[in-house]
Amino acid sequence: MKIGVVVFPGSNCDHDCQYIFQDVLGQKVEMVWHKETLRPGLDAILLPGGFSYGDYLRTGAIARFSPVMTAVKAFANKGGLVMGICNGFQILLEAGLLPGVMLRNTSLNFICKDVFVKVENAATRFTNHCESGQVLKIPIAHADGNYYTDPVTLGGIKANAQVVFRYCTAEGKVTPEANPNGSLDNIAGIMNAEGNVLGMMPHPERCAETVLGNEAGRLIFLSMLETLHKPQLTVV
Amino acid sequence: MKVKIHVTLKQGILDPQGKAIEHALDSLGFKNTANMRVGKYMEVDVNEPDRAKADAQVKAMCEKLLANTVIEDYRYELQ
Amino acid sequence: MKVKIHVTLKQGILDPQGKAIEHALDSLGFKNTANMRVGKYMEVDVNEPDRAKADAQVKAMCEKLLANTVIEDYRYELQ
Amino acid sequence: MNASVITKAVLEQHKLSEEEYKKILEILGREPNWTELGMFSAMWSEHCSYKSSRIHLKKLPTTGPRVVQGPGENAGVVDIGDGLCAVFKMESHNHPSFIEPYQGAATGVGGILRDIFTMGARPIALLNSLRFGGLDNANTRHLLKGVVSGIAGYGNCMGVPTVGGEIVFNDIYALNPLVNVFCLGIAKRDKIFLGKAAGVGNPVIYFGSKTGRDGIHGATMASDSFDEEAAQKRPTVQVGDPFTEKLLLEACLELMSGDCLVGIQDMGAAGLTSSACEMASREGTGVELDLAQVPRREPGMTPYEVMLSESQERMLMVATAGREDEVIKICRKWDLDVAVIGRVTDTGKVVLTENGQVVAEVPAKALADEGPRYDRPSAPPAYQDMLQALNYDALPDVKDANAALLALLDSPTIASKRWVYEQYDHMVRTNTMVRPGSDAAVLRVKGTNKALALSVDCNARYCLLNPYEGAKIAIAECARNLACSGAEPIGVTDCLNFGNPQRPEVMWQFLLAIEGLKDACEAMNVPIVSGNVSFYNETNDLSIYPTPMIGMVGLIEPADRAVTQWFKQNGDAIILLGNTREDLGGTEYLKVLHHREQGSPPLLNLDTEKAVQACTIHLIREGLVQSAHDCSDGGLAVALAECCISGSGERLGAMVQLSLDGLRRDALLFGESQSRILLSVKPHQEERVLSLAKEAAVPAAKIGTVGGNRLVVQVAGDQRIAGCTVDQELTALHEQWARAIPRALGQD
Ligand SMILES: Nc1ncnc2c1ncn2[C@@H]1O[C@H](COP(=O)(O)OP(=O)(O)O)[C@@H](O)[C@H]1O
Ligand SMILES: [Mg+2]
Repeated sequence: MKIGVVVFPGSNCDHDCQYIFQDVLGQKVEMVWHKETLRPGLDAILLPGGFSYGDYLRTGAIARFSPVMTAVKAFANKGGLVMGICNGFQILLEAGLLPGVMLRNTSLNFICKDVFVKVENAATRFTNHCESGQVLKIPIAHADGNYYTDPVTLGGIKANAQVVFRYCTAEGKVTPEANPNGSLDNIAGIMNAEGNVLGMMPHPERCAETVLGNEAGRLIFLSMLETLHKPQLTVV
Repeated sequence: MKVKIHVTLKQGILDPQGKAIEHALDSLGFKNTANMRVGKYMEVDVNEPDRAKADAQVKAMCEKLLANTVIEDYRYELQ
Repeated sequence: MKVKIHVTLKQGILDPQGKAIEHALDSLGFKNTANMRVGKYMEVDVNEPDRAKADAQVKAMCEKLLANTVIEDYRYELQ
Repeated sequence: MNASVITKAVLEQHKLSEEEYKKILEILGREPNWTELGMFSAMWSEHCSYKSSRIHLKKLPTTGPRVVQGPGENAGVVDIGDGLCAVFKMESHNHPSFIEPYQGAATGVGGILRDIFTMGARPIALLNSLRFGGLDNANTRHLLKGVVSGIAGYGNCMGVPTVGGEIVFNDIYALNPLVNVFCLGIAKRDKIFLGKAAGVGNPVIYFGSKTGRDGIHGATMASDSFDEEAAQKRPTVQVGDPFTEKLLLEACLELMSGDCLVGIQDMGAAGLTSSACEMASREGTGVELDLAQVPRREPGMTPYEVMLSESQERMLMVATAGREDEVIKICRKWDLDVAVIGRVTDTGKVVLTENGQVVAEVPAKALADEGPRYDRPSAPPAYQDMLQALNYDALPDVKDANAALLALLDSPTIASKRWVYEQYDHMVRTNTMVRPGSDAAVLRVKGTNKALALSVDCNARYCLLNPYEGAKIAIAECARNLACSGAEPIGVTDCLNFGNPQRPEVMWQFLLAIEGLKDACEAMNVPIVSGNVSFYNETNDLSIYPTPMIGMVGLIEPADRAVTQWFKQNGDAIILLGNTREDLGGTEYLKVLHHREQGSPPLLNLDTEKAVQACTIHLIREGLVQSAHDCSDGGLAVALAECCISGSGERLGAMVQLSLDGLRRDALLFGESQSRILLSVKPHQEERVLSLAKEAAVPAAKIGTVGGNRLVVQVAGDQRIAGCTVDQELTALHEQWARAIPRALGQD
């Protein structure tokens, strides 16, 4: 399996994503510089977290014009697996590959901590290793994770089971107290209607190893690999 | 030519920053303020002698990059 | 009364945001833009019928909270 | 050249004494021009030349088998095996943070990051030490919020986790807060880069941001036409651009992965002047620079302004001649400004030209190394005896231990710092094994079986009361924090924050602190490999407490042996290593409950300290320890409470029995005797642990058991029944401790 990790100027979780797929899950990883295009042979594309273009103007607003994004869109439109984590999610929103926008956290502060998210849809290409309703502890680290969209779009993505993760309590209750950033409907992650593009604010790559004390994030990467149907999957 | 651009949140869209500032004003004793909305203000030089062309260009800049028209409105003045 | 407030960076102060946006505009093909500076624009209702008092209040709000006068200038209009 | 107007006033504005000016005349054999004067002024400033401290810093132990690079370069370098090195340093940004807390703190982080990646290391961790006034003061709240968001704004954007730090609140810092930032990076042992202008004829290349009129100090009249408008154009506040710095970091590391780079240095204090002079001076070469080639943000800048600008995110490098295009290509890839601005010469001089005219010509060594050195007079302050005289008999013993404990947990100095570190990305780069909130942060080193533990510490009140003991304790406490995670200390960096060195009492504090650092480092066998001195921390003639901040790095192997400070399991035995004495002088308890900052600080026996730490590390490596936490601010009772409530998971209570043994109750519960560590161990290993401690001649006793949802501390041998024991629900303790800072900020 070969995963492309896009490097925007200001990306800073690119190495973390590379490490997980390459060193932890034993896959091939290709780092893709944003001024280049995608080379053939990639099985999935990851847009990593960070501060592309310093998050200046709006998060993701400038990165979406990076040359590589044309190829990423084409890849997605052909049904390729695309995942955006944190800033990657914000870029997918600005690029129109996912619906909605990110507003500033209601506290206005950057927040870095473990949160709980509930797997609302376990029948996706990104969550097939999870149980429906399963509660995952995953860290967040962002200043703009306050998801917003208009009521019609919201109705659509809910009806279509596109809400993949919602912030919840440790017991799995979706409450306002469990919402760290003011996100609409406690949304932590959504996918597109076709189910091949996922954006999520929490960082699964930060919790996929025993040495870091939490392996919940591994479920998401294993789901992706499973989707890509390659029998030679080796987990080291 | 100098161009002044205002980008503001559309009505009805939550403005976390405005809300926080309003709250801060309140605790500073400015109790009589309401409906604080925070937007962006940009000034930029556009080197285009033809006014109509400049107008079209600035509009394009706003639509494409400077504003996210899902949640934001923009207006501008050429000088 | 509605008050409109502009907060801008003082002359000579680096504006990283403006720089990045200018660069982005450039790579989008808007090659003729320069000196992009980004500031804040706020609208707020101040419930104070006396204009002079309102003026003094808004000034105090800017000095105390809305502008960082070490690096920013502000101006406002009452309506 | 316009050199005839160097008056007394001009020298004063440039902070040069007449003596110093005479020396300049001698060196040059003529009058300096404006630009040259400005360059001398900057390089001979206290900040750059260490003129009041240099002769004393020499006493510090700086060598050891692991030391690859000691003081003198941008950062210290220590070998950690596996072909890797830890590169680290600490710096202050106190004054800028007081003027503009957000940008001051942000650019402080930017500066220390550059010091680290200049050496060829990828930064993997930041820590910070902060000092503010009391939170009842509105301006202090403003400063705290600004500084924390500035550190967050810069570090988060860079993708370097801020994994720890410390904060103390004391009114003495109200008008002179301290912002010290520490950074650690990892480099390959054979790929360390130094700031050297080697190879005559090699190009000198500028890259990074453009040069603006930021932070030009001293002489506002440097341009002959000084007026209001000119002053307006010169912002003294530098604005940080972390995005550009991130590009600079990646560009540097890419440049360094090849072989075209000869030497490199960031432009920090004194900007282009210091990087050019220092690079030439270190190598004994000269440089010739054409200022017209320097990328500029604004038109009309004078040579003086270009040379003294402190615009951020800039670097100077010397590359191999003929490889310029490669260098330029990499810089452009990362969207950075880049220009060849000169070349290396063999003249020993820094020669600046603009449009063919020489605008300055000075010997590099004279500027960089031959600045003035002072052995300033020192004398104890008149009030020192009064400070140390504490009449214990006049202090009533604690009446309500519960209330006293709650009051201490509510003190922002002791309270949870979650409000702060939640704003810092402390997990990016996925190395953080122990996050902020335990005694030391622990990071695994990828590709090895090792982990590094990091801590910053200084109890400045102890240093005020006894600068020698206080400095010793700073080293001991920092090492103790590392030991509690299972790490052996391998290197120290310091940031010595003091008042005005021209005051004998400040110099007295400084000299004693240096002695303390020296003795403690020698005893603990750990070298100081980098550091920084920040003098003139005084406002309205009031000096801060002497604050010799210590940053220490420790090594854990194997990585998975690292432990944290909170209790893990019901039924575990609680063991206290070390002895408790009547150490109430200078304690947080005295300050909070009795409003006194007085007495002698706790006595530290370095041999005992070493034994306790070595024992703890040994027990942890043997896998016998579930949790380890040292007793510091607030003493045993606070340490026990923290063991119960500081974890992020389920909170575990404890039942503890202590005996007075002739001590005061408050000394037993809240005294700050040194060299004490609280362990929790599995019940079946209790005996083994106690006997290993005995073998190591370390005092050890089981004092209680983990369990329940209360902290109960009973004091045997106390005649009084009620009020002298601690008995609290954990939720109450946690509420008090966890919400104290938000409460003080009005954000609860
Ligand atoms: N207190 C100290 N202890 C040990 N070394 C010090 C101390 N203060 C300064 N140094 C060393 O002196 C050199 C100059 O320090 P500094 O001027 O802070 O560096 P920079 O020029 O990068 O800001 C550095 O190598 C630093 O490590
Ligand atoms: Mg340096």
